[in-house]
Amino acid sequence: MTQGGLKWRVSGGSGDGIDSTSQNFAKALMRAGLHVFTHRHYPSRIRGGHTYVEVRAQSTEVRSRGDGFNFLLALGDSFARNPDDEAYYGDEKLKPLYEHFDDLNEGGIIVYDTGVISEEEAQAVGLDEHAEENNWHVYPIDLRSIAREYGRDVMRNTAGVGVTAALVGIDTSYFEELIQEVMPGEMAEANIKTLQAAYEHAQELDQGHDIEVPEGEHDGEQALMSGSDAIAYASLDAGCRFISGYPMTPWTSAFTVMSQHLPNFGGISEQVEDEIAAAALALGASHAGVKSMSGSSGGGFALMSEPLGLAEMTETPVVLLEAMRAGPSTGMPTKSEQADLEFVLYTSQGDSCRVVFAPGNIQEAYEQTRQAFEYAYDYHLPAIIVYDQKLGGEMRNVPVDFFDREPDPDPGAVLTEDELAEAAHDAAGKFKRYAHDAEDGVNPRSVPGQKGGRFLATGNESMEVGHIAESPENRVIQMDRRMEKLDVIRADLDEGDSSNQTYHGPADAEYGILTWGSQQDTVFEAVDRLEARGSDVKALGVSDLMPYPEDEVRSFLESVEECLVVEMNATAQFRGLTQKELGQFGPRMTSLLKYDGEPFEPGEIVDGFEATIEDQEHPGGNMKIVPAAGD
Amino acid sequence: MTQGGLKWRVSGGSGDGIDSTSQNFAKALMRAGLHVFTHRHYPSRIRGGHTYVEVRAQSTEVRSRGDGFNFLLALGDSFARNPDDEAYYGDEKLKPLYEHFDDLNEGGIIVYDTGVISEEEAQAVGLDEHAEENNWHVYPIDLRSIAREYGRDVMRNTAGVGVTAALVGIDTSYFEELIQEVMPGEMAEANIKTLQAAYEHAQELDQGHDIEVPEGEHDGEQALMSGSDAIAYASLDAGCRFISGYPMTPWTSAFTVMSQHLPNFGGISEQVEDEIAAAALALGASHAGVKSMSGSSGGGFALMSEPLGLAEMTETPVVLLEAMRAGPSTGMPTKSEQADLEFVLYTSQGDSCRVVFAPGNIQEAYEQTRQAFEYAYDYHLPAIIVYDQKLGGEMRNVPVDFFDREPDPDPGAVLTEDELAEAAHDAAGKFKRYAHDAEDGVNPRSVPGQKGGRFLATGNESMEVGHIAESPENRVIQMDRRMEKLDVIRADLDEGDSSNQTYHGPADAEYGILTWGSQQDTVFEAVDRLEARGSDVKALGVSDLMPYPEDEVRSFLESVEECLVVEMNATAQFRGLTQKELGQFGPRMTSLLKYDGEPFEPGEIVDGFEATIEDQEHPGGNMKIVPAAGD
Amino acid sequence: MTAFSAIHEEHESNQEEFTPGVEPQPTWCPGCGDFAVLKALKGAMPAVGRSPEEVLLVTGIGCSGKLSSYFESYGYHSIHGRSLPIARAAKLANPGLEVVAAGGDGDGYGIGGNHFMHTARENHDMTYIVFNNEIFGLTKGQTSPTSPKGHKSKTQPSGSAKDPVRPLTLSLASGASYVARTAATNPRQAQEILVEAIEHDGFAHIDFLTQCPTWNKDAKEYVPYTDIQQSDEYDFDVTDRREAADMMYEAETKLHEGEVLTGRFYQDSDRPSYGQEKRSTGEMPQEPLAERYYDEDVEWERAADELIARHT
Amino acid sequence: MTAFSAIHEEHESNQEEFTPGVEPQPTWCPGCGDFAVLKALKGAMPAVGRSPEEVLLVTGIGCSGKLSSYFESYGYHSIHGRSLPIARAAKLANPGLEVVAAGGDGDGYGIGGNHFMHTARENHDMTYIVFNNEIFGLTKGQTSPTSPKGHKSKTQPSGSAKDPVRPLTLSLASGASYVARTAATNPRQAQEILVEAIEHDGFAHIDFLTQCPTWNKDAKEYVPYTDIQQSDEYDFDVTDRREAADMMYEAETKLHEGEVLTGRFYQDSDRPSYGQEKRSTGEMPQEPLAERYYDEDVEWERAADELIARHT
Ligand SMILES: Cc1ncc(C[n+]2csc(CCOP(=O)(O)OP(=O)(O)O)c2C)c(N)n1
Ligand SMILES: Cc1ncc(C[n+]2csc(CCOP(=O)(O)OP(=O)(O)O)c2C)c(N)n1
Ligand code: SF4
Ligand code: SF4
Ligand SMILES: [Mg+2]
Ligand SMILES: [Mg+2]
Repeated sequence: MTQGGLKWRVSGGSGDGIDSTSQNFAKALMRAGLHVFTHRHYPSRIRGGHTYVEVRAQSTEVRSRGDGFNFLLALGDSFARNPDDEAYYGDEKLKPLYEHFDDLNEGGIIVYDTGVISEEEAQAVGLDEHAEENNWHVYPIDLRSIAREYGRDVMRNTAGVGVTAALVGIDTSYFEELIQEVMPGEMAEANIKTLQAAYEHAQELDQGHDIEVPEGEHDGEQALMSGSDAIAYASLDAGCRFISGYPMTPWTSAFTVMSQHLPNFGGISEQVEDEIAAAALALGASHAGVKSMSGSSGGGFALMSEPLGLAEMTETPVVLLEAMRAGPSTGMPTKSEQADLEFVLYTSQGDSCRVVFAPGNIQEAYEQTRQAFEYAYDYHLPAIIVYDQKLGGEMRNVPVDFFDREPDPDPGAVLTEDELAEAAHDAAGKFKRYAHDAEDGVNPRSVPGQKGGRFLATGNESMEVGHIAESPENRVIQMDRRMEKLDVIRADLDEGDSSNQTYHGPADAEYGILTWGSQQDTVFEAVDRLEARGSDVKALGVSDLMPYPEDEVRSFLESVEECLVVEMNATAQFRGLTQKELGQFGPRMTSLLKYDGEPFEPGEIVDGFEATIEDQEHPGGNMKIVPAAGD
Repeated sequence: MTQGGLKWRVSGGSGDGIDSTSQNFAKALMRAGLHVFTHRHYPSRIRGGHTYVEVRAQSTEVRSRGDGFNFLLALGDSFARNPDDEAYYGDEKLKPLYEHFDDLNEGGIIVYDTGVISEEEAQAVGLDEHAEENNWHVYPIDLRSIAREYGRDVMRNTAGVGVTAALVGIDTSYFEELIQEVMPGEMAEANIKTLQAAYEHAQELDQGHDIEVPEGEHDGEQALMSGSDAIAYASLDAGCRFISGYPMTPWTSAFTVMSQHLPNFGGISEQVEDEIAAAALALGASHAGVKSMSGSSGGGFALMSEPLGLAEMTETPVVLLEAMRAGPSTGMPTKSEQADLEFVLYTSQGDSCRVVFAPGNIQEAYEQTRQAFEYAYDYHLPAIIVYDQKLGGEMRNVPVDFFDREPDPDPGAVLTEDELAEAAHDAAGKFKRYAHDAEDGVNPRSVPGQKGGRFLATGNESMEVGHIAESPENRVIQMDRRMEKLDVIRADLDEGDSSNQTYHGPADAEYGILTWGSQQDTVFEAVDRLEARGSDVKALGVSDLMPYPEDEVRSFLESVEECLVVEMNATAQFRGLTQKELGQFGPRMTSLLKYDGEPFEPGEIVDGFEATIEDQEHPGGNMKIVPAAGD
Repeated sequence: MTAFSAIHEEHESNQEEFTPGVEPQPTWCPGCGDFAVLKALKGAMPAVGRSPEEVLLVTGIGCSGKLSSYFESYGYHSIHGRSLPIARAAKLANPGLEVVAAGGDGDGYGIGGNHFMHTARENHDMTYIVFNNEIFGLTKGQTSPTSPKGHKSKTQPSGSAKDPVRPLTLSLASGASYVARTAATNPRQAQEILVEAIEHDGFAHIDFLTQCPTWNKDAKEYVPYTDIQQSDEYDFDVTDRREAADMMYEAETKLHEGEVLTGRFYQDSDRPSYGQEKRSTGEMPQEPLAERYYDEDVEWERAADELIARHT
Repeated sequence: MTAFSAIHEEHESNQEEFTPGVEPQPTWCPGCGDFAVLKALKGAMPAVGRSPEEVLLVTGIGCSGKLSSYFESYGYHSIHGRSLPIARAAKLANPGLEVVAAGGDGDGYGIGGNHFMHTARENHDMTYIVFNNEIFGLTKGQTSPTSPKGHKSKTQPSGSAKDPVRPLTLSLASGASYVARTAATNPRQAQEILVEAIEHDGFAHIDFLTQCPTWNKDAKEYVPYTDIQQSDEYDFDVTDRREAADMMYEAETKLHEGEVLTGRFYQDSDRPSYGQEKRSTGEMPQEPLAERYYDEDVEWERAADELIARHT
């Protein structure tokens, strides 16, 4: 068994069923007791484009997709067209094979479907030379014929799974079980036959590789979850019953999950004319008493800037999701990036008064989404979950009992009619919704339709009952009151048992790696490897972006000699935020940046650390290093 | 003569002609050889609301409106209605008198129109006590009767000017001249008669005050300009011939000036359906070869976020104005604030690639607007002028020859058809508009309609001719190329003869004050006063916000022991930016903030400096102090 | 038991209740048509039997947007052009509320035009009042989408080169199920129309002609109006889409020629409102969603129970 | 002398010229209706005598927005819903350009609906092609503003509760001066209509029915079409606004009943385009503004000369 477990990649045309195949593959391995992690590549086209999914499986927790992969199931693109038009994009049909040569590990396995890609074609794109050079084990198999014999052509992906099972030693019973669960009888039967035939075929082969799936066992039942699922489920559990949105990759995933299930949860989903409306509807529903959310990605979120500010000023609670993708503008819409940090923190005129969390993995996505609703509704401000294509789309196994939580029907800081009767009103009976002397800056609110709760919510600066006001004295009191909420939230976050910031590695390490959001677990895997190689290093994954966890990050930076800051953007935004918030430590931080649309691999971080902190040369690849400030 | 020269405030209903009266007053004093500065208070209502304008005049350069004022001409609000409804807002009619008691200096003068405000009413709001306490000189005069006698009721403002002239010693000829220039014969005559009658009436009075207008002389002819005028004229001189916009206070001022004059300058102005369209039109016109601009304030600018990012990605040159007002959301729409700094720097998804200047005064507004066009068109990116209600609206005298400049018809980095014939194309003749190997990151562009220039501009990441591309290698090259432009611009700015950053005070001072944008000259006035009192202090007014003037600010901060950072927002955004950019000096900086809608007065900065750097107590007023980071 | 006892409570309300007791003085200019809208709305609410605390008035930004400051009820003074999406969501969240949205011609037909179109299409059960003064009032007199061609303003010094929007025609084309025009100069009709609009189950759009004496002195809304229902000259079936369309086109054209035609232009009482549609497909709960948070008997669904199984 | 010599140059262009020589393969799915739009546009441009370098094709975001990638000309692939404001300004800046804007039904009638309405109202001289496949294609099959009521999708699992937009009716109500509908299944008509639209002096709107076999298999656009100009059943005057309105309403209603009516619905050749209007009020120069920057003889006006005097 090679060190990294199985890193299986299935590639084909985007109409070739890659998605369901890989998902079932991952689920089967999960049921077999392994930890799994998937990574999906999205081409920015609908169909016929070349795509792939990776499934990494090992007996211990998987933190990232790892470096490269060690098993390629190349289905070839059976939807490819215009074979003559190779000038620009090369031969689409063969891409699922040759485009993967760069990342396949030494000693890796290739299975390709000779029913689509002939052996001659494979030679022509240099398979032999590459295989020899890298000590690959290549198995050309006519998957299509197997599929055709026992079922239909399209089942060649099932045949590929059968071959995989035989080559790396997976019990096919898990696949068979799953096939029976998801397909109607006849189709299931044909698929199972195909699977078995392919399995047997491959067993006969002369196998020279040393890649094998390890044994594993889970403590309890596992669920295969994506970040988008976790965010949506957390919203439902948080008592959210209204969502409004407009589709946009990658936010669409969470929106779709919500839309599909909200009616069954007694709630309402609205797909509307644009993102300005989407955000505005969420405010309207929230104002009327329903826990509400909206969200978007990039350009769609940009359109929410103005309503976001309205939420801050009117103190209308709302949770917004921002699913980042590579920018600026339309950028690379199906690629990962973390370049919307400053945008999300500061967009909309005036001083920001919002809560922003960037979860570091799927469990954190669930936890922090619930927190977002709590803070939004307890403190009457917008709370934003900023994540990315990577976290939203990747799937991991999570213990089922992690989700065994109480739902939260609490509407937050709201008064009942009885309480309203006792509350402060002006001389004419208007409720002092925005009273100056609020505890912790928050006045519990009334909801339209309640007796005794009349007030005016306005985007203008206002007096206690909501009337527009421009007096400097009132202004300062109201601004200070609103801003105080962030201090209180910071204190509350700092006081909790557990921090949203996640630590990894020895507390007394000499060096540090700082990161935020979705890169966290990859950094942690890198730290383990660095430690294994003798480096004295620890890491901190930051999730709280506003209010910023000043004390925690300061302590971390104070505790290390030097620190590498890892993030996926070109201008070192999180490092900048840290410098802004702390006003120092610039000279102690070096940035390792990546902005080519692909998340870091742990090996890249290892290289980056060695190249900078350990002062070796440039790590190569598409990374950029920004040296310490003030040096 | 008191130290500060004349600080004359005229107050009345916003239908009482305050605006033209004060503008003529300022112009007359300017013509008389004085330096003048106006400040206008804008109530957020159309008519009948109480408002005022201040005119400060002295023999040396005026840098700010100063502290308080020393002459009140209270016309009373002749448009005030609902005198019974005093519960909430008090008596509108009398506000032009009593609302000014707080800020009128010791020994000041009050003239009020007994034709509107009776002496009893004035007593009732406490005029006598206040006058006694503050040693004011009060002149109740029936301006309305004078006006009625020689002209019409509404000329009571002219009567007020006549009285002022008599009381502080201004030659009425300047007023008469102006009246003749701006009004038709008969009306001019009546006004002049009113003016003279009032003048004579006041000469008769028993005058006990010691406020007098000083003598002054200008080197050359002066123009009374506002920041909005300067920005608009700079745009015209920069060769801008297209503007698109949607009204919004205070951006409307510059938009209106452009709209009124563009047709006569051979250009086009478009008022469109919203700000998204406004920004998009400016991109369209610019793409088609015309130097173009748009702009807005607060919420309108928020709507431009998405097109702004499109300009960055497609490298479409454009100049945008952002005229700040107090936020968040609608906030206090007619009040000043500097809280959109981070918003303007970072709004729109992805890493920012824009130029942002915040001019420090009217001349800088002209200079930097011209620079904005140069950089936008030479480097193909959006350039933003961020200013505020204060700078846009205040008027100062500027030497006429300051404007004697060459216009700039240069369309920037553009190729002619002859040059295009020589330029790089792909195999099929498509122009490599986005070639990888551009010098300084910029490829001179072609313009639709040119032969040999076909290309695709796209908000997606793209290849050299513009086709959409997702390859990581191409991505990194294109991102690096675009971002390089900012480095080149920074170098260019640093190399110029003069810096956009403005220094004031002794280079070797022990303490520093750092500020940005419109507060600059007020800070400079404060520095002069502090020096006069023996403090060892200098100041730096920063205009370049992106790319940030790292070297200059670092040197400045290195050269002082401690530094006060003065800005008009609640979260110390510029200080944060400085900490972000420099990664240090947090412990050396203390913030003095104000966010009540009113700009700093120089005296407040003096107090703030003493309270913090010189460690005395809290300065009082609506200011907030944020201590140094890391302390 | 309801947590919102103001809703549908037996209550004799009257006009005074809708006047803020301690009020900011309206800052509208003397003679402004906006006063008439306020008055008509204050009159209409008691007529339909609603009390201040069951009304949610959502306004945009403009002189018109200040309506929510001078009308006593729950209010939401939002941002320019966005009153409709806020209002319609509040109605979905709590259908018991009487939801009224209001704003100017710039707010509603300019920057907010797309929401107008889509809210009408969806036929949300609410009332939408557009203060049509053919000008941007609050920002001091720029050309608006309803300003007539040739209209001069600071930003259009040579006169607008644009044909104005046809708000009634557009409303009908978009799908509004009640369309009327009234005028500030016609207070009785205004109040009657508001009553009908509020009672209408669906999207009711009122183009309310309001004069702006400060910035738009020449506007034709000053001239006397004709009530098309009263006049013998106009005979059409207000429930017939085609006849309504013709009547609208005529009224829009005549407005700029100096003839002000007001009244009901279209009414479709059969078309189900959006709420009804959504409840019928099961996409919306039968009970007001907002009540759920106050109802201790509700069993809150859990992702763990309903959804996790599909991931195992 | 012109700096833009491609414009109005004598030139025999042909379809191949509009096909990128080294092209990205269209990434549209097999059988997608978008191919038909591309083909029709490639056919129409030579027919109107335009060459690639005098055409500016501005597209939105969607499968449809990729049109500018596969059509050889100057192109601007902008952002979702904003092709119209970009395109119309380019036309104002250089009226010699042949400006075409294009995008999807979501792009044009959904998020971009307000620009559609206002660009039509202003009657900019340009062609606007909406790929109407009644679905959001690029984002993988959500309900669009033209999806029929009851249409099921991932975000509308119980079927859309909304009446679809009526694009033709809306176009007419807004002020478009040329309105047509064609279909991908009708290539000859499509090209003819595109030629007419391009030649029309004013805002020409084409609702182009395009099938999306990937996400909208059941859409009615698959059925055979009827050309209303060819059919004896439909007899109406395309220059008469009322008759056109009726014809549009019928076509929109029948579409979802399975009858596809295509052809010219409205044409007003007399209404001046926005450029003409603006030039006539002196708000726009007679010569193309873009030329100014390349003309050495232009005297550039200076603020110092024209404007400073009023400040002294
Ligand atoms: C996004 C945005 N753009 C512009 C403005 C500035 N603004 C406020 S009101 C208004 C237009 C007012 O006209 P209208 O909607 O007709 O209302 P009226 O004042 O005439 O009642 C504008 C442009 C704004 N508040 N927000
Ligand atoms: C502001 C914004 N919101 C959302 C998106 C995501 N998006 C891209 S295309 C599209 C809709 C596609 O539908 P349509 O316009 O009908 O075009 P089609 O793909 O069907 O041709 C959406 C929602 C975006 N790019 N920008
Ligand atoms: S400006 Fe016009 S619309 Fe606004 S309050 Fe005054 S009169 Fe009314
Ligand atoms: S998804 Fe539909 S519209 Fe998009 S390319 Fe495929 S078939 Fe065409
Ligand atoms: Mg208006
Ligand atoms: Mg579509």
